[in-house]
Amino acid sequence: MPLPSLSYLIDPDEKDRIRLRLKNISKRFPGVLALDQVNFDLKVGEVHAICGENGAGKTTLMNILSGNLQPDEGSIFLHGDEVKITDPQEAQRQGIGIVYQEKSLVGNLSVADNIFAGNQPVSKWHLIDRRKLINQTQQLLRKLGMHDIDAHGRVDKLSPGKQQMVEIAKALSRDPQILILDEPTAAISEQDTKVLFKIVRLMVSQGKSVIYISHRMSEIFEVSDRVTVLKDGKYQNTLGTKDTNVNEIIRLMVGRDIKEFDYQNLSTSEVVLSVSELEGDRFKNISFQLHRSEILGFAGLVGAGRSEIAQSIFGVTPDTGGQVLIRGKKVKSNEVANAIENGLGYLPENRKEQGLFLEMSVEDNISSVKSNTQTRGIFIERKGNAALTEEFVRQLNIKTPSGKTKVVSLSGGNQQKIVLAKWLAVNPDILIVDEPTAGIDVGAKSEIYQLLNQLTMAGTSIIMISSDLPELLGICDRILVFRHGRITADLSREKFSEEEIMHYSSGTKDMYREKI
Amino acid sequence: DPSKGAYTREQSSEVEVAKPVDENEEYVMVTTFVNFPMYVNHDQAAFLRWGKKMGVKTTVLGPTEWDVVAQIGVIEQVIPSKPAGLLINGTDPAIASAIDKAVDAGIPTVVYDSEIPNSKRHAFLGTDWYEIGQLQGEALVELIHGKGKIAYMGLVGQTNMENGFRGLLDVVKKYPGIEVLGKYDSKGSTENAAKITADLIAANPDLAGVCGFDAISGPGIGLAIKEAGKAGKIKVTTVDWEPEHLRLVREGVIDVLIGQKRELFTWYGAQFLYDMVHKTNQLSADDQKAGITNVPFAVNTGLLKITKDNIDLFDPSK
Amino acid sequence: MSFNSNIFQDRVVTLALTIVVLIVVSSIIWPQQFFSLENLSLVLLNLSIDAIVAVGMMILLISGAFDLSVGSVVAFAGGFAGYLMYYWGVYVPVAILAALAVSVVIGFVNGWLVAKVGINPLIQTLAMMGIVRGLALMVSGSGIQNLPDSFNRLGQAQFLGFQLPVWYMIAIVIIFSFLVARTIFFRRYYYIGGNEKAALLSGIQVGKMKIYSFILMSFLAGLAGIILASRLGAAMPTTGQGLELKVITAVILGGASLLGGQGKIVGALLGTLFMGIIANIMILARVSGYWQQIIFGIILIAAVAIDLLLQKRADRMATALVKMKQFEKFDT
Amino acid sequence: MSFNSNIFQDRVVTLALTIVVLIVVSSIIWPQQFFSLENLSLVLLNLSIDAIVAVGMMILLISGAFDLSVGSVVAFAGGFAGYLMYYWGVYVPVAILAALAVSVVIGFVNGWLVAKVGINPLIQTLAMMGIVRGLALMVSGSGIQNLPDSFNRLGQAQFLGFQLPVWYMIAIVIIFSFLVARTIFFRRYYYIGGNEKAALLSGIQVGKMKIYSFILMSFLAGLAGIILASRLGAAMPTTGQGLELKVITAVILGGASLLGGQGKIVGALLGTLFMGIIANIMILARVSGYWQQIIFGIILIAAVAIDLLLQKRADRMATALVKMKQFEKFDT
Ligand SMILES: Nc1ncnc2c1ncn2[C@@H]1O[C@H](COP(=O)(O)OP(=O)(O)OP(=O)(O)O)[C@@H](O)[C@H]1O
Ligand SMILES: Nc1ncnc2c1ncn2[C@@H]1O[C@H](COP(=O)(O)OP(=O)(O)OP(=O)(O)O)[C@@H](O)[C@H]1O
Ligand SMILES: [Mg+2]
Ligand SMILES: [Mg+2]
Repeated sequence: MPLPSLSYLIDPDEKDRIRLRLKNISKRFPGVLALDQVNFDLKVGEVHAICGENGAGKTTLMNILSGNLQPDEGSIFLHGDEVKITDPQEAQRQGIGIVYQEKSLVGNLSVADNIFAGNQPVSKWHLIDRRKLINQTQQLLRKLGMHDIDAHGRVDKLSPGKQQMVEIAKALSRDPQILILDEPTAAISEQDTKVLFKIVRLMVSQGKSVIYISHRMSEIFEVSDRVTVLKDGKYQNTLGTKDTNVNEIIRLMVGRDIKEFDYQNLSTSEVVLSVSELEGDRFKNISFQLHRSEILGFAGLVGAGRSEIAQSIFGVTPDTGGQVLIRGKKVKSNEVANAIENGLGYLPENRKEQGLFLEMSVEDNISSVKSNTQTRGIFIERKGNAALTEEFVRQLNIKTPSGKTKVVSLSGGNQQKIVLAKWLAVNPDILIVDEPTAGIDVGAKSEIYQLLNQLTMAGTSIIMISSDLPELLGICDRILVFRHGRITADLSREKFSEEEIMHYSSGTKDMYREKI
Repeated sequence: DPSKGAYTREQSSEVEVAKPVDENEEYVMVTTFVNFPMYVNHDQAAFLRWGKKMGVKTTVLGPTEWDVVAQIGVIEQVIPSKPAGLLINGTDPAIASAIDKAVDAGIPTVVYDSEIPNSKRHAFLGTDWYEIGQLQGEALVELIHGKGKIAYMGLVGQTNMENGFRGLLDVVKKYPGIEVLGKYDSKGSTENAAKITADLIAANPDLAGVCGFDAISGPGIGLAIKEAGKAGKIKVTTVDWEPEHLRLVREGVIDVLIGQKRELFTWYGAQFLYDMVHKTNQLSADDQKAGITNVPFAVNTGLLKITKDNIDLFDPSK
Repeated sequence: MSFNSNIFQDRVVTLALTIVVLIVVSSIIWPQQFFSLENLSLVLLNLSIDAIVAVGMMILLISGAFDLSVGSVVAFAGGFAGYLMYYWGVYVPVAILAALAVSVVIGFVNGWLVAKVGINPLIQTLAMMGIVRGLALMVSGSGIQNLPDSFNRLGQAQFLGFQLPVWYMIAIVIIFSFLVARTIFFRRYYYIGGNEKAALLSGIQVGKMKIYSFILMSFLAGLAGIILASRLGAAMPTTGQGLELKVITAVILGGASLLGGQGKIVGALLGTLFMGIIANIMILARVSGYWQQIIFGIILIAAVAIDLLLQKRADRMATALVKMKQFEKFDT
Repeated sequence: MSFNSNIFQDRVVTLALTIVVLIVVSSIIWPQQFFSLENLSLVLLNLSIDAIVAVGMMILLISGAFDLSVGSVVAFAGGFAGYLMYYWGVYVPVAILAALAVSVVIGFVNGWLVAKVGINPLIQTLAMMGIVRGLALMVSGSGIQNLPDSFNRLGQAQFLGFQLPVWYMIAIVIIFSFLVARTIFFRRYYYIGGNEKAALLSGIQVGKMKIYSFILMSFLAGLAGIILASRLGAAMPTTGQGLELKVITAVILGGASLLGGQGKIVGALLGTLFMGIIANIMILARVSGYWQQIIFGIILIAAVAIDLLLQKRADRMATALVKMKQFEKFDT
């Protein structure tokens, strides 16, 4: 695979040529008109961002471009010629590469096999050349700054963040002319985001084009040249990034201004959760306390072990040492049901694998924890569940045709809202949320912060694991920083800043060690 | 009672008028494992031939697997269509209640192959499986001169086979020189029978004889013995005389076949039904009221024994 | 509001429709024979055993598992009850309870080894199929006849024109339809089958629930075996052979998936009913011999293909409807 | 670097180990009977048909599907070739090719209906099982004897102490082990079985690939049927009954999963070998009657349970090792 080299830069005239044009694209699903006469064009050598609320139709548009869906109406032009993108293979042939919003990896295959799925380098007898395969994989991973990913390793042994990087490597392995990134940073850390942007700029400098979808406004303003906004499947406008600002875009997306979240410290001195000397396969010496009504942040780089610690507290993985006390009471390890009974809740980071029942309805999903753990009766409370669903659909602004709709047909952000709702519904005493806002739009995000704040007002304590540092800074009372399975800092609100946290998470500072 | 005989003779002139042949008159055979080649080529072939000769309708029904419960279901579902007569393969004593339903519905019902002792069936034609076992046992004892290791296989748990197994063991246990290695389940599969035999040979290089009780195990036993190069050294007796069995006898792999006269089961079974329907031999003013069946109550069609010496008479193919 | 008019997406509906079409056509072809209470009662009687087992299998398949040992359990439970009554003279209800208890133990062993030790359900239940078949042969030899009359009446007596097993089947289908649709306990199997990991993280005790489902399966198979023995008035060690595949097929026809998370109890009944009606039609049509297997296979494929077509058509109609509605919206 | 020393996580390794243990123990208990070339050759001969079919089933299971019609195809292919040779006097190679061609057509129909129409593989292949069994009975009636000598030699001749079917099996296992490990084409089945959606998104033509796998399956089953017929010197319509379940079990024992995405070709061989050896041992141990099924089942469960235990132990060791390494890292 030819690696792009810096020596080749496109000449400025090329830059205004239209590479791709979508004209009047419409797409319907049972119950929704996902795209309604959408227009879009992509120039040579530009990064074109697409914004819109959850369910606005961004992913659907990309699925049409990558051959997964056929539009009901409208046409696609590549370099001025109308094309039909009949299937993903055709998209690949046309030089369109995509990093999907949803995981598209095969868990039990190796990283190398995934990156070169069906496209492995071969020797002269057309046999797979394992050595070349591994070499090329390592090369690619190095370019992505992922030195620590083992090309032989199984993908399902990687944390979601690393899996996302593998997805990006996979899309790049085919050297696409048009690269589509559908919320690539929802699960990865700041540092990986920087690497990704470096690659995006490199590609653009070589005359390739990138479509970039994200709910993080800062990223859009950092990397894109133009922004197109969708709302309820309808095209709103396309603006030059330099000529606009965050508020204008949000107004186009949501139709109103978003009210800022204002922080309140509600934390009390009562200890509700006390973890001491917790030890597991990939972490050691974990001790901390959580107070009533506190929002405690877990910061750290991908693979720092935060999710695993949370799961260990929740009783998913057997801990190999240490103890967890909830309100002074020791909880049985390795028993989720017991943890929930003790008032614990855990919102997992990987919604499709650990959070959702995709083929079940919105209602069944939202009521799943509540009806299985809190309901004392024998029978399903249909009315109660319907009311509960209605309440959360309204509160979190979940876009769904009805409460009976299968979750699989909802947009990524709306699915995430459902995982959140399922835990909010039980109103746990201690709630651990792992990347709770992954893929959620700006409007809904501030709603969620508001909700979490309301919970703490009612006495709930929250542990928030997030790779979105500004988010942690905005909402937490206190932040623990993790690195390689250890706590490296315990920072109160007065002491934390983006810089401090970066130091502690990258290992240039450590509160608990003398020498670094 | 001699007067009964006289009565019959008197009535004999009226026989033809009793019930004329109606081409819609239907005789239904219900078996299980309906496509099993031995059933198709003997039982069903003879039955269909009989139907053609008599100018009546003949139908063969039954599940395609060995499934006695399904056979019962078919019998029950055929009853409402009121066939002229039912010819039922006596696969298991448990079909008795279904047979009784047919009899209670007034349908002449004949059982063939194995007796269903507790049923109200009008007549039975078939063989005694215990005797099949005995005959195999006697043949084998003679072949191995009353000593050596033997094994036997068939469909374990099936009533007729279990009777056969008993017959064999009752003969063999009189010879202290014979060691019975065990009973094996062929599972109705040639390959399985071959595998068991191959394993038996490997485990017991001095294996003296093998008996097979289902039609399918014969070819399997034969295959394994041939492949082990032990043809003639290990004595084999099996039931049935399908082309494959006959060939193996010719090749000297199988020594003795104990055959049933299956054609007779169904030909005469059908004829019994016909004679009941048409009152061919009336024994009283009203046989049904008198509780009499005007056909033989039970017929043993007897067995046949095929060896290398008489094979040419049974296998015209060469 | 919800978009519920797309009922054709429900396998239960399309299958029920297919069955209705079959019944109407058959009633026209064989007006007397097919559409009589007697025939109906016989068809139902002959599928009652399968349907009772299918109810348990449906629940297992909803949870994403299956059980190949059911046929053997049918044979064993009947044989064991028969053995107790015939050889030991045990009182009928006691013999029945004992046979059910042993069935439950078999289910527990299956469930425990699958859920706690992690043995593949196919291998576990296949091995159990052999073990229990062996036990069935052990207790009932070549079959036990002459069971007590009071026992036989349980399967042979009539009530409102139907033999009792039909009523048992109806009762079990209704009870479990209700329980599965309405209780939290049974609802959990949908969660487990839908996403086992997520179910665990939602506080469902997946291991225990799996054990319960295998126990229920064996219990129902044992019950079916006892009913069958009393219907036949005999315990037969060869019964139930191949039942597992027949029942799994019926249940999948009725809307379950080997992947789990899908299905309704009434689908289990409809699946067996469909297969039972086809068998009945083949008897009425006097289809025999080789053609029986060939035609049965073709009908099965055709029925499923038509079903899929209906679903696709319905899908398209639904989309078209949305389109209309949306345009209405624009016009106002 | 990767942590590859944890070979116990590979079912192929643990199964091979279990087989070695079985062989060693049996050789000690029955020194003369068990460990002879003659015995080995017979054991292999008797599992050759199963193993050839298992290779195809392994590929299907890797892709997440399976095929119940294989037993019928075995019977039909032999019967059809026999029919052509015996009744029409067709030249041997032509008859063989014709039978293989028809097998391929059967596979295509299965694959097409599963992949393109969307019929559930269980229902489709079960229906096909019946259809093809009917066809097999049709062409070969009560079996076709006296096949040409040149045909029979193909299955009966010896080479280096083994009958030819053993060599065919070895060749097929080696060829497909190699192809599946090294070609892009076969590698795709791992993607499809691992995550069908992801495979589709990666540009793999899942539908076509599925059709090919069913075709290959039927081709291998047809080949097995022809080999069996020539070994028997006769085409018998009842061969291959129950083969499907036996083969699927062997393949799952050998490391495949009904969920797909897992397995190696050599696992198919080891699975059949394992089942073959257990059957052999039971005969050596003079296990008879119903005890055979009971003990076979218990051994099967025990073997898998031990295997799982081995894996867990290995897992724990591996984690401990990783941990040591990690903490070393911290300490520096
Ligand atoms: N396969 C499908 N079936 C039915 N409806 C669908 C399907 N895919 C998407 N939709 C609907 O189409 C609309 C647009 O979804 P899409 O995934 O494109 O949103 P999005 O803009 O990517 O949102 P997000 O930011 O949450 O990812 C949503 O209302 C969604 O429910
Ligand atoms: N080597 C591994 N083997 C198996 N699972 C792993 C491995 N590394 C990580 N995981 C899994 O990935 C998930 C997240 O990993 P971890 O806790 O290490 O990361 P994190 O700090 O939460 O970072 P992030 O989720 O942002 O990537 C956990 O569920 C963990 O079990
Ligand atoms: Mg999206
Ligand atoms: Mg994490």
